[in-house]
Amino acid sequence: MIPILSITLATLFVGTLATFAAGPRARYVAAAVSAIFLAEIAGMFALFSAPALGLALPTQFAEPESYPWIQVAWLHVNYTVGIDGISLVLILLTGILQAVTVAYSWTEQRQPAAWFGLVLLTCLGCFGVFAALDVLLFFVFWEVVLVPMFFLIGYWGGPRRRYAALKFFIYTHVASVTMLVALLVTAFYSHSASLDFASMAASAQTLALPTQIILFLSLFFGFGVKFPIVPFHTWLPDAHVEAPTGGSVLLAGLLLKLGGYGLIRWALEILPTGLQHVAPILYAVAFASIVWGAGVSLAQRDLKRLVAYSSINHMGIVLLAIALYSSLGLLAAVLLMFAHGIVSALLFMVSGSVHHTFGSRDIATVSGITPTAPVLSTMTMTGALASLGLPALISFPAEFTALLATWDKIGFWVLIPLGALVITAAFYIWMMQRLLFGTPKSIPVGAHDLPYPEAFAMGVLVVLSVLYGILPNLLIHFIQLSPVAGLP
Amino acid sequence: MTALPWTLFAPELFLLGAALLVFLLDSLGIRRLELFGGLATVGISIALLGVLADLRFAPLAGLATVPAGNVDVPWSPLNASLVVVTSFGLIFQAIFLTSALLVALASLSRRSDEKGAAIFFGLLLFATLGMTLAALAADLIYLLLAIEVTGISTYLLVGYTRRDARGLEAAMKFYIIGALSAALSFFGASLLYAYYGTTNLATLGTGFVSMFPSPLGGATGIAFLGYGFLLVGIGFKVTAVPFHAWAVDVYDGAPSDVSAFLAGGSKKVGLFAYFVVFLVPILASQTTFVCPGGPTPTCHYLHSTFGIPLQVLFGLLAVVTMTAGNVLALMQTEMKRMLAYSSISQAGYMLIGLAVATSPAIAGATLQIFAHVFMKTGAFLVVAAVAGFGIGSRIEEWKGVGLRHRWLGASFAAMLLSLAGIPLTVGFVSKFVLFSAAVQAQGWFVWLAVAGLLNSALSVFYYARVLRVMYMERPEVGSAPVPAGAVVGGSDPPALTLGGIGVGRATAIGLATAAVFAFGVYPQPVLAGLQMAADHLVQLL
Amino acid sequence: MTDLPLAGFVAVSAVLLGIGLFGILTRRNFILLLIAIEVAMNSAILNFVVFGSYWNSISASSVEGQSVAVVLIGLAATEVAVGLAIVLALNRSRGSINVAEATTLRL
Amino acid sequence: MTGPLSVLFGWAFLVPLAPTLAFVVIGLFGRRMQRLEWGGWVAVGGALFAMVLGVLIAVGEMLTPGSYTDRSFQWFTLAGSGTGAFPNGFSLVMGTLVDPLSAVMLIVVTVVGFLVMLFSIDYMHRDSGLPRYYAELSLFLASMLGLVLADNLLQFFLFWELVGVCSYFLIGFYYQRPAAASAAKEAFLVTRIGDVLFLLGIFIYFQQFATAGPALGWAAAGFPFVYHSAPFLAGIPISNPTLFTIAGLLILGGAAGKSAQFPLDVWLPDAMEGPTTVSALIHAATMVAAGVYLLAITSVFIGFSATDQLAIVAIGGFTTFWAATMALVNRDIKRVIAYSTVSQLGYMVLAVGAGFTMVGLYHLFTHAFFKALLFLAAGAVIHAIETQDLFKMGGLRKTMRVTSIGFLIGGLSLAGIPPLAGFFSKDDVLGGVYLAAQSHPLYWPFFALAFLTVFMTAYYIFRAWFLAFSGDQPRDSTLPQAHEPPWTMRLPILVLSALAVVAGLLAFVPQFGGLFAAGARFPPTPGVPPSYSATDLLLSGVSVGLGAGGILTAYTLWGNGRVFTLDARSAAQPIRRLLLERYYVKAGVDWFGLHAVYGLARLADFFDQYVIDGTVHGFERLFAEFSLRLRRIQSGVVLDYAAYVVAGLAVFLLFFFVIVPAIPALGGG
Amino acid sequence: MILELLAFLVLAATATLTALAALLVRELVHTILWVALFFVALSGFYFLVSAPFLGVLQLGVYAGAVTILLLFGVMVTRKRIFAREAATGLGPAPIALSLLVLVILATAATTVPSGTTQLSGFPIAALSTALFNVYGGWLLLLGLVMLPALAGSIYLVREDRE
Repeated sequence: MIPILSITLATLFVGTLATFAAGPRARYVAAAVSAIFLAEIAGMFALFSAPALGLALPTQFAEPESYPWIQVAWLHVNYTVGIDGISLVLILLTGILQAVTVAYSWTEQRQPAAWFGLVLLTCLGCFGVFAALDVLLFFVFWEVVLVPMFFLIGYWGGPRRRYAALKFFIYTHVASVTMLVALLVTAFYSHSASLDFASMAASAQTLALPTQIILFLSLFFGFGVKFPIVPFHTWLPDAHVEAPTGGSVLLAGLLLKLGGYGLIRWALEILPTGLQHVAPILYAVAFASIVWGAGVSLAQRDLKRLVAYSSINHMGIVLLAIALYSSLGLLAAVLLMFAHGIVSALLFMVSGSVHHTFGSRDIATVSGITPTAPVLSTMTMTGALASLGLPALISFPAEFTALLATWDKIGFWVLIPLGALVITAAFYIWMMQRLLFGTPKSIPVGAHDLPYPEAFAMGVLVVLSVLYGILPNLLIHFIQLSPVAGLP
Repeated sequence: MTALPWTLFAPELFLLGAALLVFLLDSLGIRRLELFGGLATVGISIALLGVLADLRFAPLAGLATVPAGNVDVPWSPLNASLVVVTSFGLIFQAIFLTSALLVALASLSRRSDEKGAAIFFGLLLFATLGMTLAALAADLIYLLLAIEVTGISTYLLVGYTRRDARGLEAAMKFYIIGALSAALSFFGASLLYAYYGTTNLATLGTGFVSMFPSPLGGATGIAFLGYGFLLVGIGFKVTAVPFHAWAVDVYDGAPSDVSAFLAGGSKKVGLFAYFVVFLVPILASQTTFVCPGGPTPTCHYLHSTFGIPLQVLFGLLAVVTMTAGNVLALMQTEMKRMLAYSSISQAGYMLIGLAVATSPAIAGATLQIFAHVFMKTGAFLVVAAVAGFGIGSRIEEWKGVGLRHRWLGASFAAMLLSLAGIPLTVGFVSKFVLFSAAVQAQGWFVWLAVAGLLNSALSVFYYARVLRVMYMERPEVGSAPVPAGAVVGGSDPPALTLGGIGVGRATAIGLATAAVFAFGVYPQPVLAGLQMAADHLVQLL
Repeated sequence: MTDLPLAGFVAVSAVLLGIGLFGILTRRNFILLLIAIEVAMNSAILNFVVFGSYWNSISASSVEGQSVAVVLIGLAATEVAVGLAIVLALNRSRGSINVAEATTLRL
Repeated sequence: MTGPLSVLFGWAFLVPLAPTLAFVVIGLFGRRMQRLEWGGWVAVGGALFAMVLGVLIAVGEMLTPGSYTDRSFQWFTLAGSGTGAFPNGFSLVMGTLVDPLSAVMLIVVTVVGFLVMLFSIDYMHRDSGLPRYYAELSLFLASMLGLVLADNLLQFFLFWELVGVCSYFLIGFYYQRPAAASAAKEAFLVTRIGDVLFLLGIFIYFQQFATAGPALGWAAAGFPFVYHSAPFLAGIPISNPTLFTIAGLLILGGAAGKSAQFPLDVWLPDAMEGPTTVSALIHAATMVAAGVYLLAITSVFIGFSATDQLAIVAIGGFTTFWAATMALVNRDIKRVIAYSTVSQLGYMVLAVGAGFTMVGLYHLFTHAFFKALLFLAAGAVIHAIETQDLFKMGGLRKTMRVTSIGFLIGGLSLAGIPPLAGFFSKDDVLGGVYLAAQSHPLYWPFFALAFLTVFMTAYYIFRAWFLAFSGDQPRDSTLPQAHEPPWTMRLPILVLSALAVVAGLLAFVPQFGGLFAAGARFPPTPGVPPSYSATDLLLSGVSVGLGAGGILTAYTLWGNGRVFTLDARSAAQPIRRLLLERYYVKAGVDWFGLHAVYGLARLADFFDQYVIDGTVHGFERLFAEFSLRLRRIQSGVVLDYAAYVVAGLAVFLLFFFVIVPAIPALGGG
Repeated sequence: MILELLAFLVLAATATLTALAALLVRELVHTILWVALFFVALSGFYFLVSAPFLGVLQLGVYAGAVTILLLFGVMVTRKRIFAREAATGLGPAPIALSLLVLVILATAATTVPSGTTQLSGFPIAALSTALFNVYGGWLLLLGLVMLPALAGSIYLVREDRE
């Protein structure tokens, strides 16, 4: 048995340190680390696909690696890592986004070593979150993500970066803390043998129903802020708008997924009864997020802010899909998270490129950029269309499945997310009309189309969104190697 | 009454020897900072090694075999033994000595022309000695006196700069509140003595089988009063709110190295005192003792009624302390005062251990204390180091410090993140264990964990704000003098050189930073030791 | 051998402590503060002595209370000495021993 | 069943694949090809291949009547967990299905597609961004063919969306014109509303069939039910008829969006901002007909519900009339034709709703040719004189003879003059509705509206013809000299003219007519054209008379260069204004979009920033204020500090002496 | 019996009043006199409860040494008592607080049995044996308190040469 997860973690860790130390050549190190990471992910897929390993078990984790970490009489914490289909897909997303972020910011001039190091550290944290199967380990990685992102926003960000970085840090930290309390209560009240996932999941079923409900709601708040759910979402637009492009990409592409993943792994799987009893609350919150995210997006003039609010909308659908507690819903949720990771990353890159090519992201004043920057324009259109759920692009299978699952479970309530789809289309289409089309206005002298690194990064994402849009089975096959298959 | 082997006191003797040697050399007219500092460092190091050796080679699980008296007649009010060596106490000794060692190391880098080097290191050694002795206490008076040794030494230590009005003001405040607290403590001790007829810690507060009728009969009020006074008197040392107010001014006014010692070291002795004084009544209320053959005039069991009220009180004290500390720190503009408030709130977290009073919670609180040594001592040492570059204590003066001096900045960032409880630092692990223990105890203690965690989230605000200033803002032109030899040019602010810090200080800061990370990643050995000590303590009491 | 009302002594020490606290809270002259602290300290010593005698009358071997008193008298004296040293230093540095005026360190 | 050409059925996927390849090639190498003007020819080549293969397949289908052939592969599958709604999981497939319906559509789409592509070569040669044009047009063609050949509703929806987005891009081809960009947006969003309804309809069907799946012996639930399940339908117990009704209405919503039926018709006239070729292909012949096609393929379910049928009849009938009225007064040649398209689509919907699915499709078939012809002819005019305003034209008959004849044939066909194509199909529609109304009295008003529209149709199209082509010379003398278009443009006009003449008659060819007679697939609603009974002949006569009357009226008012102006004080003036303003629907939609929706969004944004985030800030300020106030206790006066200590002491003592005794839990009480 | 009680009452009154007077009189030198008297009164208590050694110690250390120390402090600082004393920012709160503590203490004192109790002293030899034997640790610590206090105080009050 190859401890591939630990190896990956180690290479990422060493790679991050090396990047920090590499000085001006950091980008090459970062690129190498990304390449190795992708190779290791390929290895994971290979191991996962190998039938000899008998890994097609629905609720078990492939190759859990476990070593004692903190062991005292009353507290058993292990270093336990393992992945199932859900984690695997999200790890793939991590690898992809790490690589494209490095590529996109290839020409970063300000403190490049720190920049690439922090980017890698963020991805390391995300990988850890997706791989960890122990409460403490999970929480450690969960918080580790926060710090580099704080610095990424705060140092490289926009004019209000300091405010946004602080807000992001504190807001999400408060949520994390709530989540940690809930997990600890779950573990200790159910007399779990250790803080390992398996042990927690087994023992949590013994808790009294009211306890389960309260705990689930606490966990939901904890993970929900990361989602983010309305009304705990206002950290997101500020963080996104002020973050540098690479930061936004990771923030939207990966950090929001942490919330979804956490909710699935550490709330849904541990307290399924709790979930089922509070599902209406979750639906309500999800509907609110969906409608609110779409509606507020419509009013935005700042491209980045628009994309940020649209994330709230999309993650609302993810939440809805998770809350359905059905096999189809969970599948849709994971697929949608992956899709949103790719598409929002693309759109944030677009915002970034629009910003530094045209000096502004205000879609009401920058207008008609297509003749100046046709490639950028194409990327924008692909991103927007993918995001509004156009078939043959990556979001469609996901959104379709999510809505189907919603219909299947709660009937005509599906009209709410369906109606929001129209609004989603409206704000993207309107954005395209104002930004890309129309008479060119306030186009600065010397504005040019995408430079190669940016075009490459976006191109990769476009190709991926087409590829997975046409062949979603590439993901679905793996996602089903998880608890997805075990739900009704 | 049993005589203890002198070898057990070897660490203390080394400290005393070093202190006396310092004063002796001083009076002989030899005034070399390196010499005094070296003596102090060596003395503390040897003491620390001795303590560690005791911990390692003496039976960790059951050290208290030495004072046989304690074991033979546990309920005797006339037990005369003053000293007991427990693994819990030894751990605290190690904690105190570590803080002292870091401060001594850092102080080696003080300007060598500075006056009063002898008095500084001498008093430092005495203060440390007092703390280590306190950690041996089996007797309330002994404990309070040992604390007084530390107290008197630190009052003078704060004011040792002598010409510095701020330092003297701090010393004055420290002294007045300290003397008041001492008076209250001793008054409380006198009431407990009145009630129990003994000052032995293992007996005080227990539902004891008295061979003699207490003059106060069932009037537990007097004993309650005694505990109330002791809570206040020791609370001063702990910097529990509302007995904290002096601390901020003193940490601010004192030289940073002294603040480091006060925050990192000397307040812990108060916590130790809290543990050994109050755990007895709390734990006693959880156990049932029945006189053989039922209550008789010569054997009547007074069930301890102090336990739950004390736990509630400690819980409230913990919540008030951590919240007030954090809220007060939110808008602070002075670095040292901010650290002082943070220190207060950290004390609040530690108090949770007392409120919960299970052996996991005690271990957790001790781990928090252990962590705090590195974080807070380290942080103040960095403040002192940065002051060496002419950058003062106002937070806004710290603009860009993190970028100008990467290593100092990284260390300080590590300390702050650790204080804020961000993972991979020892501060996180300690909070995790502590709050886990509170949750594990179930009941209303869970709310203590919730309060603690919410507070630690609140605290992120002011720690992150400092990080923001350090890393995300450029120094204003002219606000920070550029030291000679700094690299000026480009868009980056001038870098500060490592040489300006001094080897001793750099080593101390480096050690603290390394500890913050090392114990943050792998706390197992320490935690296991602490847990064993806590288990043992609980059994002992 | 004397028979005396224990409650009376307790009351006296309580009153003394009260006076001490009153002094500490209201006096601004450092020397008066020292005196007030001494008054408070002595109330504790009084308790120790009185109850030392009481417990001694119960068990002839109990000398604890008075031993404590001895030590505390020494301690209190030392504290006064240190306090006076600080008074003198403060007087020299600030030209005033009014503790309420020393408010450089605040907020 | 196998026929001479049925071996091709398995290769039907090549039909959409050819334009797809053209799209990829142009998309990747378009910029390099632009200089060599290859792009257009690649697209034409792709379309030609698609046409040849498509027509061959259609012919093959004619030769093996009633057959259907399905080739599919699994798109993605979900393993079942043994419980829940899909115990055996389900699989989603993609595939091609050749049957009479798709054969008809194949002919329409590939033929018109190819001709329009060819027409574009010269029509568009002055424009920039041609690679984009051909790429998008090829992609459109591919998607449309994918839709036509779809073997399940999911795939249908997938391509349905894709044609929508191609339409969006093509309408907005002149994206620098704000009107074009705006029209594109409008088209996308209005159809999107329909799409969303459609999607929900699909869900309902899917769920219902998944539930019934085991009864049908399906191992896994799936989407391939549209055709496959039809034979089984009789065996399915309709467990929830209301749900089926709702689903039918939702499908109608989707169709109404795509086929621009009232009230989702507002986008189609505005879509004329796109190039005329696009209007001809997408907004006349193919994509807008997809809604009708959708109704046709789902009519098998819709037929279960009389409510649905009535709704469809009502929508179709009313739209027919509604759109025609607006065409009466318009000055823009393309918009007149566009309104006519909406109106004619209404006829088709009407027919499908009345139960005559194949009649609707028949009208779709003929309409595609004569409407494309009208558009291309209009395009040739616009190309020549660079205006779309009818009132500036005139006398073009002399300079553009082929064009004028083409337009005339198209117009006659549209007006329903025998023996042109339009006559037969429209007649069948009217006859069918008449027949259906016998048993459904509620259909009568809509029949009446549709009948009345025949007159209006003839009037407005000939008003356009007379304005453009009759007279001596253009009314606006500044216009460039008109000329006959080059062969690439003439050829499609000629071919389409021929088709507009013969398409109706083709139905009398047995093999071809068999396509439309293959209604055996739809047991509840036989789609056979009505027989020509006496009533029918009377109906036909009246209808032709109405058409002729319309033409005559038009000649009287507009013939020979005459211009009819309405008296400014005439009572009809407000009506004219109402029609010109499109019943103020457009203004209403714009108001709704800008003020209601956007206004709400702005309000929500305000709320988001100042109330939700304001609360967050409030907390921040609260803490800050609290901190600043609390900080005052740190007065610097040591006596205060001592007072705190004593106060703390007092509190503790009070706790021990007052609170503890009072509370039993603390040991008191 | 009565005599002892009477002595107790007199001493109690003296101790209380002198303590108050010491804190309240305006002239610092007078304060020192009242303090001395206070210490004497306390030592009287110690004699009364049969702790003569402590009485003597009290006289020596407090009435003697500490008083002189205080006097010295007063002379060095040469400051009169400030015109208005009780005027910290907290107003009358301190007085109320100390009264409150006093009341609570007095309440607690009432729970002590009000009858007379036998209080007995013991030979000084026993005390010294205990002090240097059993409680040697305390004395040791006292020494450790005094040592840094001595060194530090001397350092603090010493003038800088230059």
